[in-house]
Amino acid sequence: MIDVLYFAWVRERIGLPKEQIETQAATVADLVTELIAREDRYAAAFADLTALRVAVDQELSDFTAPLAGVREVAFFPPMTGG
Amino acid sequence: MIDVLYFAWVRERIGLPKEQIETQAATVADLVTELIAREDRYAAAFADLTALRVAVDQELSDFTAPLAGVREVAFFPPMTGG
Amino acid sequence: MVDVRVQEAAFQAGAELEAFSARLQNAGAVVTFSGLVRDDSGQMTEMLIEHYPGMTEAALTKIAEEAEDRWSLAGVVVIHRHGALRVGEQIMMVATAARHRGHAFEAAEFLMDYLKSRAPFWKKERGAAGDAWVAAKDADEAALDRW
Amino acid sequence: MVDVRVQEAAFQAGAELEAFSARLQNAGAVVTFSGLVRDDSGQMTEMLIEHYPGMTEAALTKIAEEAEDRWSLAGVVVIHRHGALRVGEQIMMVATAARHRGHAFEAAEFLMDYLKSRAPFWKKERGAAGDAWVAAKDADEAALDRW
Repeated sequence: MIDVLYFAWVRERIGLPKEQIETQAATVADLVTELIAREDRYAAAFADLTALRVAVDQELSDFTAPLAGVREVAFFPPMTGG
Repeated sequence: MIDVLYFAWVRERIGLPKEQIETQAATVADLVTELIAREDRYAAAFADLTALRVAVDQELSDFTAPLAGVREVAFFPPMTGG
Repeated sequence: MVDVRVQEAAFQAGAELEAFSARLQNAGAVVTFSGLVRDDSGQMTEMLIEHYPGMTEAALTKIAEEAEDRWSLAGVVVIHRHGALRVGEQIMMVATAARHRGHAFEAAEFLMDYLKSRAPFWKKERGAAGDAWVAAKDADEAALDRW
Repeated sequence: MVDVRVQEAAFQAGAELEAFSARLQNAGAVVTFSGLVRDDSGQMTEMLIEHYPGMTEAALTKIAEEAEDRWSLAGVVVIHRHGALRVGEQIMMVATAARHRGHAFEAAEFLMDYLKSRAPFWKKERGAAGDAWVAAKDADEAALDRW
């Protein structure tokens, strides 16, 4: 079980901020493929991966990151703080 | 008559902050030559002109500046504000 | 001294600057940056700032500690708000203190460049014409290259 | 808006930052630099700042107006004290406001570089071992080259 978090317009498109997902995905990219296959709202959110950033266990990472031992994955657009 | 002002260690070496000087000097450099000829304290203050800066009528200038029409000349070391 | 705060509450940059300066030991140079909510369209009613609790604090602390080491800072403050803000309100500030001005300036610019692109905040403008997420600027990402 | 003050009286950088920010119209970025009296030798009892009345105000105003034009600033403040100051006291500050942070940072650094080498102030350290004029640094003069 992995906690998957969504922020900003990714959260809005998917319709929730957080969910627990049972997955055997080996990498973040594999998890995204699983999610896209689930429902249109995921397909809409993950339509352009170049517009997305990913954090693995609260550290900025990328779609090739392995998921073994990971507790939390977050998807969001590029940050706009400051 | 020109007002001549001295600041920082130039003021201390010459022993006064300001004086009025009757001069026919054509340039700042000529004025300095006249002052050096007057007394040792001027010679001490103007011993190394590369260590001095000059302002003519309250604008940074240099030793070649003409004195025609000038009301105020100031001599001081490089500035150290801030 | 690294002081990182992520908060919904308003703060006063001036009061923070005074408190920071008073805590310093023999640092001659203090630089602050403060960001205010700006309304470019003339239509904004409020700005909503979303963040990633937990990761935000960790990311800001990491950036602040890196700046402290790299420029031998006497102190660093980073404060960033989340939630709903009105035009003209303080969004965030950074303050840096060093012996010499060059270090304080560089560290503050470094903090801002990293904060803009590496700290998990997202801004949304709410206005008469609807809501819109603020898009990231390529220039903000490119600004990291100089460090 | 250019606000230049040369004064003997103490001031609070924090209060100045608050007042400056409150006066701004839609400027997103505010940068301040404040300089505090630093005691490098551990021997200083006070710092004496001499200036050239009349020329000082004119030189600071000219530098501030040049910065305002060049970086399209929404506002500039320059405050510089003269007279006797103790360790830890505020010597001076500059504040700049612009729409974008790069302009506010650059303008503040420009102001500091010019103020250090072109505004007629001289600092003397008074200490247990006697008095000593602070020597100008080649680095401060060289810093002007980048503008």
